[in-house]
Amino acid sequence: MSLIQRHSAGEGSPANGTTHEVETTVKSNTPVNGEYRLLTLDAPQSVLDCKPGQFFHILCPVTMAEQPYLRRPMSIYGYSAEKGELQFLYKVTGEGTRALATLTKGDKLNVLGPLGVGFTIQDDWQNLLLLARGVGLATLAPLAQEAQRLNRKLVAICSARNEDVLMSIDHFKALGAEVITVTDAQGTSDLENLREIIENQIADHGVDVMYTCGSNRMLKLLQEIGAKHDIPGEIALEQQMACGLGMCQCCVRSFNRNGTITQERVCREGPVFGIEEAMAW
Amino acid sequence: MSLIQRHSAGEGSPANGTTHEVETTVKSNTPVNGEYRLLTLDAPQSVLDCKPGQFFHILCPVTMAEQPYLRRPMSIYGYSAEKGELQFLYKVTGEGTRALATLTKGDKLNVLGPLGVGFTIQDDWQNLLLLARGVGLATLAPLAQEAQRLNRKLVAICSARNEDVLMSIDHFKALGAEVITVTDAQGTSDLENLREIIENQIADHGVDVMYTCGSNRMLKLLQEIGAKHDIPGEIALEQQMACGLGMCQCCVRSFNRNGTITQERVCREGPVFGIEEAMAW
Amino acid sequence: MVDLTTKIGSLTLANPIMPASGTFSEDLSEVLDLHQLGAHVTKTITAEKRGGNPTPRVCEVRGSMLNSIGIPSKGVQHFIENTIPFYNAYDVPLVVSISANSADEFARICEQVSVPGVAAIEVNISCPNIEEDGKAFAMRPSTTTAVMEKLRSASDLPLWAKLSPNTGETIEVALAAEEAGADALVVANTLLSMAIDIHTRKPKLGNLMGGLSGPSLKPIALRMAYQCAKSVQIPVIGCGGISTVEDIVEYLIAGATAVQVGTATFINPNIMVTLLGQLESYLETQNIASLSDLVGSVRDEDAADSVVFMETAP
Amino acid sequence: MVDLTTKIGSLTLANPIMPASGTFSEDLSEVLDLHQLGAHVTKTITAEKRGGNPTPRVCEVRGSMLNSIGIPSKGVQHFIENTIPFYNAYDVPLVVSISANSADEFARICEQVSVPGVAAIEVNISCPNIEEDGKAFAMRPSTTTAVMEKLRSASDLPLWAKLSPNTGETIEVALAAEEAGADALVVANTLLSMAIDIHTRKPKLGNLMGGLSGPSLKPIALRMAYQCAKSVQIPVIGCGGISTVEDIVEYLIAGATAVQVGTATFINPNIMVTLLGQLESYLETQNIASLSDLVGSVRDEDAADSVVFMETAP
Ligand SMILES: Cc1cc2nc3c(=O)[nH]c(=O)nc-3n(C[C@H](O)[C@H](O)[C@H](O)COP(=O)(O)OP(=O)(O)OC[C@H]3O[C@@H](n4cnc5c(N)ncnc54)[C@H](O)[C@@H]3O)c2cc1C
Ligand SMILES: Cc1cc2nc3c(=O)[nH]c(=O)nc-3n(C[C@H](O)[C@H](O)[C@H](O)COP(=O)(O)OP(=O)(O)OC[C@H]3O[C@@H](n4cnc5c(N)ncnc54)[C@H](O)[C@@H]3O)c2cc1C
Ligand SMILES: Cc1cc2nc3c(=O)[nH]c(=O)nc-3n(C[C@H](O)[C@H](O)[C@H](O)COP(=O)(O)O)c2cc1C
Ligand SMILES: Cc1cc2nc3c(=O)[nH]c(=O)nc-3n(C[C@H](O)[C@H](O)[C@H](O)COP(=O)(O)O)c2cc1C
Ligand code: FES
Ligand code: FES
Repeated sequence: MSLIQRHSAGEGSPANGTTHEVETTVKSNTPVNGEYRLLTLDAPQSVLDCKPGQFFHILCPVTMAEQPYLRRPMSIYGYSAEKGELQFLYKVTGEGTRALATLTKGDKLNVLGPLGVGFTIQDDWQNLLLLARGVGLATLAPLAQEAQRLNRKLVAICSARNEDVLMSIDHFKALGAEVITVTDAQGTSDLENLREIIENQIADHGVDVMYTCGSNRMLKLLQEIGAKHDIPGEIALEQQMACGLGMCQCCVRSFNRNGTITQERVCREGPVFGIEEAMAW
Repeated sequence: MSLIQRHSAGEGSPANGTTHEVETTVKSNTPVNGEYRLLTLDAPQSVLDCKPGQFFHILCPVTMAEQPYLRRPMSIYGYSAEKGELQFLYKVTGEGTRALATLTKGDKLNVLGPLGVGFTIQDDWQNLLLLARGVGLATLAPLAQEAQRLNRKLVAICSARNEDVLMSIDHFKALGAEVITVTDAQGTSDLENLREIIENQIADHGVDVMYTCGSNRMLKLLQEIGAKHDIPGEIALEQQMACGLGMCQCCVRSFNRNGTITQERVCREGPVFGIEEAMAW
Repeated sequence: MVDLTTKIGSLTLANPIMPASGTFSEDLSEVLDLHQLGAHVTKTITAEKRGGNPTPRVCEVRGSMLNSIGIPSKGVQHFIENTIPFYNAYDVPLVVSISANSADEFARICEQVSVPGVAAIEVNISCPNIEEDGKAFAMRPSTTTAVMEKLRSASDLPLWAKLSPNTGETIEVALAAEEAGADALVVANTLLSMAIDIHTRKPKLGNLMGGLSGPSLKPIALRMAYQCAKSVQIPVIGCGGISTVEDIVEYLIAGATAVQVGTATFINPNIMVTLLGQLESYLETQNIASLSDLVGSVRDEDAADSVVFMETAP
Repeated sequence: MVDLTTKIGSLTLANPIMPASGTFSEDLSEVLDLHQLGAHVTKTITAEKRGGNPTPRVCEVRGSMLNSIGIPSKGVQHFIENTIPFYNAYDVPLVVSISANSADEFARICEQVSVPGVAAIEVNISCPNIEEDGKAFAMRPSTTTAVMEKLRSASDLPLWAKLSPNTGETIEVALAAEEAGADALVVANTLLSMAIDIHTRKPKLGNLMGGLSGPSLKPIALRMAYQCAKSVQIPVIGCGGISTVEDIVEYLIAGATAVQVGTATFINPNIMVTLLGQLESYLETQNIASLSDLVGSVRDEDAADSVVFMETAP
């Protein structure tokens, strides 16, 4: 399903300009909790025509302590053409994100994007449901903004280890989404409870599409529920990336297209794929 | 002459601790003129037992724009155990010094030193003369401090392209040196004029030793004058360095020791050598 | 105005900057105007469809990267029907990179891609010769000769032989390629390397090992480009670790008549165009009227003897 | 307390960290306590006095360096009278690196340095064999065999053969060295490279070319260490680009039983001692009781087939 949206490459024309490498300026870079930070950039209009689920490829700074080389892919957490603003929610894990964490107001940051194929919201999908955990929230958050713009109902099921690392609840609520939180600490985040919550949503008011991100467990759960009720779904996937543009073919994953296993580039044919074709890994 | 001062290496003992790799803190890093900057560091006592002519090997910072790898050798421009202070006067030329120039108050800087063999001031040398040009001033400046401490008379002949890039005049004067300035702009810096100035110094009050730094022209001039009047002299030399400690043997230069050409390490047997043994290059 | 044109045998390029195979595709047209490049070099293709290596296919090493993409290929038919027409919309020479695991197969695909719209064929002989001991053709002069002779008789198009830095016989392989009819040498491909994830203790690449590219490769590939330019009469195209205009100038001075930019495009997708502008300014400020005045201008007289000791790093 | 000792054949080292030849000397005792090192490895010496290469002998490349020091040497007599006694004041095994331009000369100096106080001899076979075509002994299995056999009969001390990354036949050379009686392999020396000053257009090194060392070399030398550890039974000592504890752990996992640290000491003279402390903490926090539990623990099962394609970077 996602393939139909693929950008067609330029045809003997000058750069067709859907993607730009631009210099942005850091507005703020603040801790959200012990592990995550929110980076807000002042970005030119050229890169702000984004879709939920797309990502940027970020040139992390080089410091005395950290010397990342390749760019780092980051989902768009927030974008606003009016405010000239671009946001990323990221988890500090390794060299690149540690370097990102050192940025302060006024610093420059080179970003490339928007990249990839985002989530679909078909005209007749009124009741959207998303299931997010951890950094998946970053990827799924813009769906709330888009749902509000298109006047759709959105239920966001947010899962986390404990209340402390639950993020973006207010963000979702402010955008009119209904939020259901589950945590490991409360013992509410297990698969069976999630299944029950989703089944109840389907029973109560119907669900037209389900979105998720990242984990194998959630993928399988939504594949099962989707197949049972014939509800389409989409998943945003991750893979190591070098170019982010479709050139190097390093970011492939396997997909099951009607029984045939194909390899698709996460950066180009994705990162969002149909949930029925995605394969557990 | 300089060889006699050579540190003897440790003998099965723990680190004999004449040289230290230490973290210092930048106190200031200010432009002196369009090309030179003065870097003042807050340094631990362990590295402040310096001699004029010695140098430090500096680990320049890594920035987004500049990624120097090897250390950079820099003569000690000033040192004060009382103030806990170390100073370098440097010319911004390439990647390493450009990176140095970005340091600001409070930044950390790793330095290794003091290194090498400095200038000699023998007990019976009362009238010292130094001939400096450009960055050579950085190397020769501490002689003024030492001359004052030892109560010797010092004449400093400072040469430069024009008045604007003449540096450290006040520094020399404050330390009681007599300063003679010559510049290309005024047409006073040519070899013949320099020879005349030095010959006059010798005639007027005698010169016991002459010090210089760097250039072939000055080396030859002082070799000639020294040979004629039997006045000893010392010169600080430069060479590309990797280790700065005597291990890698990359910094050798040729010397003429009574007719035999030998190769000596500038970082270890130097950087100060007897003027009679130094060879033009 | 400086003259940026450069000649690779019978082919004249508007400027010396082109992409390296496998680090470029139609997709880059989203970011920059492909008209501006000296040539278009496509990802290596093989005759049959192939899947490529297991993931992860890339990893980062200090200031550079490793890859073990392999040669996933949709096959030559797909390439002729889709890729060639895309590039033919541009007035820029198209260079098609090909590979195969045996000399005959190699010759076959060489013939298949010798079609109108293709300006030159880059032969990636850094792939394993499975009929022999599995070592790449470009590892030895003998296997280089064998495959290049078959390739030469398979096509009238200019053949660019892409050498491997994994060999200890750079000059001998270069001479063999020239002798067997190569029209130019591309120097060089990636260097066999490895990285291990200390947490999982697994190799960082799914394929165990992969090729080093990026800045770390530059001093090695530059040395090879110099060795080749000194040894052969045909043009040498420098490739490996280029990311600044100084890098390009270094390759040109060393004797390369053009350069390929690979990994740097992953870091800055616009870099080839940026470098082209910088190269033009550099030549202007240095009062160098024509690129060709720079090519091979290395002042190596003092060191001429050392060439003998080329394999003698201490 | 973790057990950091490691065995290189008959020799037991208190810890696996030692300096690389040519990047260490008595002078380092001014900065650190030489007792703390696993072994002391001296700069390569030759029998006769030698001057070394013209200056400049080093230059910087992106994040690494090139050197063409050559082998300036005060001769074996000076070494025996001055250097050996200095190190014998320490209770640390002394490894003496030697070289020569012919197999016979090599054997002669090997015999000369087989004296009390020397724990092992590192044979730097990456130097040109002037009796043949000037290529280094370590470039080919045949020349490796020839020189190693002569060396073996010249001394009863452990012989460590130091391999070159310039060869395309790493495994064959490693096997040849083992077969001919080497007690350990040191993997690897520097990689032939070049840099040109674009302003003067002269090579940055007086000797035209030189050897790459430092972080850029690591993925290459690590690959070689892995290949060697998989192929031979004798211990492998990893060397090339080590500057962090992660680098050391990577080499150990790949199969090295000890490591040599070279260029990093130029950047941080204390680094070997710092790394030793960090290695100890690493093992503690990972609950690894003994260094030997780490050695060769690479999980390469999934990728085992790929070993066949070792020379196949795309
Ligand atoms: C399309 C996409 C969107 C993403 N969005 C977000 C986001 O919004 N917030 C967030 O925190 N993280 C996100 N990630 C993951 C993020 O890219 C990695 O956490 C980050 O690259 C780690 O870099 P590092 O240098 O800190 O970690 P290291 O582990 O040091 O990275 C080493 C290498 O592995 C790569 N890598 C490591 N983890 C991943 C991963 N999960 N996916 C792909 N490559 C990886 C790095 O890019 C780098 O090349 C996204 C990944 C993809 C593919
Ligand atoms: C003992 C000694 C004392 C010195 N004292 C001073 C001083 O007080 N003030 C000052 O401004 N400069 C001094 N220099 C020169 C200073 O080391 C170089 O200007 C500096 O290394 C240039 O580094 P860069 O990265 O800015 O330039 P680049 O040209 O980019 O340097 C490239 C490489 O060449 C080396 N290099 C360049 N110029 C020299 C040089 N003249 N001597 C040795 N290596 C060089 C660098 O260290 C580096 O490894 C001294 C040199 C020596 C050997
Ligand atoms: C991801 C990737 C894929 C590559 N694929 C190919 C290929 O298919 N054929 C080929 O000849 N070289 C291939 N190469 C090698 C490059 O063309 C180039 O020779 C090498 O990367 C060195 O240049 P660089 O340092 O500028 O990247 C590839 C390199 C990379 C990084
Ligand atoms: C300045 C310098 C001099 C060297 N001299 C020798 C030498 O005399 N003998 C030798 O076997 N290796 C010599 N080497 C190679 C090192 O021992 C080591 O193999 C190489 O530098 C790779 O390790 P590194 O990256 O940690 O430096 C030298 C290396 C450098 C940088
Ligand atoms: S990251 Fe290069 S193709 Fe996807
Ligand atoms: S710089 Fe290493 S010996 Fe002088």
